[in-house]
Amino acid sequence: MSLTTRLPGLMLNNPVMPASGCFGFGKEYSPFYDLSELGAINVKAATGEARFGNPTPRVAETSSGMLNAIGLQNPGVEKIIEEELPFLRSYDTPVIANVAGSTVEEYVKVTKALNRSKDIAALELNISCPNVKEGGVQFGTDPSLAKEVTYKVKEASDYPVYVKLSPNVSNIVEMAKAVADAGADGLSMINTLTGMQINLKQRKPIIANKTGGLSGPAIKPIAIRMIYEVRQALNISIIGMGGISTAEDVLEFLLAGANAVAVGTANFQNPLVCPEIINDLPSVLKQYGFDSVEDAIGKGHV
Amino acid sequence: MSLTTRLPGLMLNNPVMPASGCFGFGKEYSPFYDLSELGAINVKAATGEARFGNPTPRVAETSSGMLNAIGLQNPGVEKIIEEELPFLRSYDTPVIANVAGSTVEEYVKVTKALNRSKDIAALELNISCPNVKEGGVQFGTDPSLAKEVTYKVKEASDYPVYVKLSPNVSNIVEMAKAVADAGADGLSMINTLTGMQINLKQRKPIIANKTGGLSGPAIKPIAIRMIYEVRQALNISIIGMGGISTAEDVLEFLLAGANAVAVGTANFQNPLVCPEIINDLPSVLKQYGFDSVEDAIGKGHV
Amino acid sequence: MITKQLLKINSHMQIAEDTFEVVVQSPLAKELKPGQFVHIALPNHMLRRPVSVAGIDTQAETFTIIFKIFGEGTRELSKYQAGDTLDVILPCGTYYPIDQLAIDQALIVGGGIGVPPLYYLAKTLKENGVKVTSVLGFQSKDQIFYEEKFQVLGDTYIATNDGSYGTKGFVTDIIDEINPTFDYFFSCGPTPMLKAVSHQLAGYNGYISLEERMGCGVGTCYACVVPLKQDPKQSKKICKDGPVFSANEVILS
Amino acid sequence: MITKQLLKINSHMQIAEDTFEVVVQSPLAKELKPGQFVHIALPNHMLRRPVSVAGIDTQAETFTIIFKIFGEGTRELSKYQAGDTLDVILPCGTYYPIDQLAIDQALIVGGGIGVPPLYYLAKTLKENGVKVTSVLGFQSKDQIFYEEKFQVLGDTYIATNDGSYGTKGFVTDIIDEINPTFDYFFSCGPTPMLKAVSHQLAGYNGYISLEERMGCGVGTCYACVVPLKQDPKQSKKICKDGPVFSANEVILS
Ligand SMILES: Cc1cc2nc3c(=O)[nH]c(=O)nc-3n(C[C@H](O)[C@H](O)[C@H](O)COP(=O)(O)OP(=O)(O)OC[C@H]3O[C@@H](n4cnc5c(N)ncnc54)[C@H](O)[C@@H]3O)c2cc1C
Ligand SMILES: Cc1cc2nc3c(=O)[nH]c(=O)nc-3n(C[C@H](O)[C@H](O)[C@H](O)COP(=O)(O)OP(=O)(O)OC[C@H]3O[C@@H](n4cnc5c(N)ncnc54)[C@H](O)[C@@H]3O)c2cc1C
Ligand SMILES: Cc1cc2nc3c(=O)[nH]c(=O)nc-3n(C[C@H](O)[C@H](O)[C@H](O)COP(=O)(O)O)c2cc1C
Ligand SMILES: Cc1cc2nc3c(=O)[nH]c(=O)nc-3n(C[C@H](O)[C@H](O)[C@H](O)COP(=O)(O)O)c2cc1C
Ligand code: FES
Ligand code: FES
Repeated sequence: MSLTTRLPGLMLNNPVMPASGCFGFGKEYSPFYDLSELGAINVKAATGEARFGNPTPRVAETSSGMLNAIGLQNPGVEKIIEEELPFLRSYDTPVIANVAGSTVEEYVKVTKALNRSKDIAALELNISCPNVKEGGVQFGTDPSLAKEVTYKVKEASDYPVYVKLSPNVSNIVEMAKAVADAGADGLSMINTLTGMQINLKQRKPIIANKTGGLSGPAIKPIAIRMIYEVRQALNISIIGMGGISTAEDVLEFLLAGANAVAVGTANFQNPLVCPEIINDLPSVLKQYGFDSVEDAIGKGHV
Repeated sequence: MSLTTRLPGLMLNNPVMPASGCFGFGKEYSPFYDLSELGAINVKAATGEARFGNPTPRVAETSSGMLNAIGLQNPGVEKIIEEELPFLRSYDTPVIANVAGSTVEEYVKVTKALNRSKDIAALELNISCPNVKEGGVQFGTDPSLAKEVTYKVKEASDYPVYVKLSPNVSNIVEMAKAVADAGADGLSMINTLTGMQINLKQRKPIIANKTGGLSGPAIKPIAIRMIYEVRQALNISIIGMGGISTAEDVLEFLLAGANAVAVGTANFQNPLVCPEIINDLPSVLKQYGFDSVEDAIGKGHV
Repeated sequence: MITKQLLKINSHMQIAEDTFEVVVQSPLAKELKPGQFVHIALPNHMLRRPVSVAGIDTQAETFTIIFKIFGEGTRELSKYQAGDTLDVILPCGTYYPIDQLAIDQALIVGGGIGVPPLYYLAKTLKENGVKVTSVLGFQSKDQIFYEEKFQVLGDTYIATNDGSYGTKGFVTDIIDEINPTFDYFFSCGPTPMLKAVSHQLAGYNGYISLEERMGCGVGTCYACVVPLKQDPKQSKKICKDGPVFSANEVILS
Repeated sequence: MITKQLLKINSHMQIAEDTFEVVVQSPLAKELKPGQFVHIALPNHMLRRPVSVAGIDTQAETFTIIFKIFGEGTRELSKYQAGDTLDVILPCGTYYPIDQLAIDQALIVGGGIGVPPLYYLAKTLKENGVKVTSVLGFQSKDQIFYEEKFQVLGDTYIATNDGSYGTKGFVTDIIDEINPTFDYFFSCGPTPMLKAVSHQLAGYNGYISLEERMGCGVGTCYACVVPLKQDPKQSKKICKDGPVFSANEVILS
């Protein structure tokens, strides 16, 4: 059973990769299994300079989900290129770098820096982080800003660019079209939905940043719907994510139109979730009558 | 311990009411308990003429939630006034009628009809139903349309008007402001988020309408966030809803800024959920140091 | 009157492949009529699962349900044991109106998990002196249950899709073959079967029992509607106006 | 090496109000050092719960945890029984670096659910020939556990917030009173206590163990950071670089 899936600039042995921000730069999960088993690895967001992120608490648990407001903490793109990415060289797995910023200039700066690295295979343009005051999500909710930043990043990059969309919009197709028009090679969807939990004892939001991004199985129906809608409207490669924790979930995303998938929150519950899903995938595909991963892509459309 | 809560045109014995569409017109739950125990009752949406709704299946189960695409099935506002509302007269509970439509004219027609009824205490203007092709949700995602329909309905109504907002927007505060400007007496928030589930065997969306509205505990963090944001920006009464199933949940909504709450999906799991919550509420308020319901409203803001 | 109860499971056993028979203790058991269902809550599931009543024991105050593992919820239900507690809404829905019918001979046509309510019906008919002929369809031999119990009530014919037992094919093949005489037929099973049976027996009086995904199960949410033949713009609720309908009342899809 | 295991619970018992001691079988038990924690998955909860190791038995290949019911997850954990299986990531985090320290006398300062890891630490110190003085704070008499076990290891003083046992007040009141001599102090407990203790013992060498809400528990998600005194723009991860820190390394808030 072939698990291979082809996306612009990426030829993946299987469609399953950890999602950005949920896997660091790979090191911490490397004792648990051989990272070469992964289809790809989405590493943590990089910004132009080091960012300390938001105050703690940064996470909360919700029904079938979690909130996070890490605030893009990272050592800055140069340190990431020097100190983090080389570790992943020893694995036979494409690395997708996640590009974040507050301004178009910062996005371009990060892109240019990453463009010099030989340790990555693609960029994921994160215009959807809801947890930082400046930048991030406003690029992801305004089609013209999204278009502009995509265009500029595309211009600065020799690597394929996947634009990561925010679900906090009325019209996801409009956003997808805007970035596709600007030359995006593919889409990553979805990032988290903005949410909040209030601590009854302390009478204030649990997350110090007040709001955080909702992820996990709770949001899966929203992810599936958005991917389905975009796939109906556009012919563009999609890396799907949002609440995946089983091989059946992966198949649901493939049917909705994803060409590959990313697993985020589920890694925290089960560090072995990615290899377990990859292991289960052939029998699940077979059970539902598919010959290969590529055979299933988009087949949920009627 | 006082559970009373005052909202424009509504003086409720307690803040808990069933949510529109999850309680029919009350009759079916009346064998389970005395409906007079409820703070209020939000009845099912009324449209100008009878609507058959969407094809079945109309519901699906998700992680900590459900999808529905009923499609506003109802016998039309006149029949509702004649045949459904009189049943609730015998209970000592204010009835909030839910007004839906495809056009501003239809909203106004329904409002005018309801204005003649003596069996209701307030209107809930539903501009957020994601499950009908025409009308409904586009009014709930476009501030100027929302403003217009609110203004016209307000003009036609002697009852207080609560506008039910859709969470499928980038900027909930903008929507809230638009309808507040147009004279809304209060807000109901939130309606469902648009989602989808795909049946792996049948290779198509489970819900015949393809997409459905996501409700239940899965969406609670989104509801809390939106209510909190609106409460920060505006001084307007809010009926909060989205995933409530316990008295602790009710307190969380009060802290976020809701003046009263509605319970939807949880009724399906436990038909006694509303009276059970009402019963638990005094001890939960006490446990967290509150003297009354009104004492807790908005106290989660820092 | 409809109510929600926490009920003890008296026995829980597997009776065929993926198929379980559960006996539940309830003071309301005697109020459950053939065709009615109970609506079962499962921990960590938003929606209840509707399951038909397959029999009652008035003396012991118990009722029986039979279910097959279909998805997550029924899989969870299969792990329950005697002594565990079930959260149940009951009685739900309408029943076969046999007390209002003049019946001498009844034809029972069931498929798969449509068979359980028909057992309760057939037993009640037999107790009322009605001659019962049962035609039951299953996917395969391993999935057959209650054959002997039906045989005690009258002539019983079995079809399996794969031919591993009885007639290879569908219940309609058996009906063609045996050409039974009856006043009323009663059918429950997958919609394609109900359609075929209704079509085949179009000239006869009959009742069918429908399935649909449910929200509330009590008639408030309009999840489970079925359009009416008389006027397809009108509908009835399967959970409340059904699950039992006169065979030519509703449009099957 | 860090790994995920399904482990059997050997015993599970209540030892104080809302407080439970659980002994877990694991071949890795002997690798767990004082200060380290295990990260426990709970069905139907997205996030694991971090709980400190309160002791190990090398022979029996078991480790002990002690937890108090705080919210939903610990309430669920309190319902487990001997024989049940726990899904655990272990070993997690750093440990008190006692092998690298020259200690003759140690002061142990623990509060509430900060006490369990300190018992394991105190026991190990004692085994290494260190004189141990323990000052433990609890909310009230009913919540006290392991007092006798600490007494076996050295002088032990108890404070309760409500004065229902021992000194009324805080651990810092006892430290003021007894004015202990020690080379190093080791503290674990609620952050306000850690702040007070670090302040009071500012002139001494010491190690503290921190708590924070965690996502991954293994160092990937940056949920659990604590800023460094040296440069508040720098931080360390409590799950990986901690939970044990030198007392003057981090900024408590
Ligand atoms: C009136 C009525 C009586 C029934 N009687 C029986 C019976 O006696 N024995 C038996 O084995 N089954 C019976 N069923 C079918 C049974 O309800 C489904 O098999 C069961 O709900 C599947 O749940 P699941 O969690 O295993 O499947 P999942 O697919 O995981 O369930 C997901 C959701 O879909 C719903 N769903 C899926 N299939 C059906 C279905 N066929 N009908 C209704 N809802 C469905 C579930 O209730 C749940 O809400 C009856 C259904 C109805 C409507
Ligand atoms: C390194 C470390 C060691 C610990 N050792 C112990 C121990 O030995 N014994 C013990 O009783 N407790 C210990 N705790 C605290 C314990 O983790 C929390 O009491 C527990 O997570 C609360 O979970 P809950 O589901 O009961 O609470 P809920 O409030 O329902 O939990 C909701 C979320 O908040 C998190 N959370 C809530 N309080 C805390 C907290 N104080 N620290 C970290 N996360 C929290 C939960 O893990 C969960 O993700 C330790 C914490 C850490 C970080
Ligand atoms: C703790 C945490 C940190 C995240 N950080 C990032 C990030 O740095 N960049 C990014 O594009 N997405 C980030 N995300 C979003 C995920 O990559 C993913 O889009 C989202 O969580 C939905 O997938 P899931 O439900 O499988 O977690 C983060 C998510 C979590 C939970
Ligand atoms: C089956 C169903 C039908 C609904 N019908 C309506 C409706 O007619 N009008 C309306 O304003 N909201 C309707 N809603 C939305 C609910 O009133 C409520 O806003 C939403 O479900 C969130 O609350 P919950 O999570 O408690 O269910 C419906 C929800 C469900 C689940
Ligand atoms: S399931 Fe709600 S009306 Fe039938
Ligand atoms: S909990 Fe993820 S880095 Fe510490």
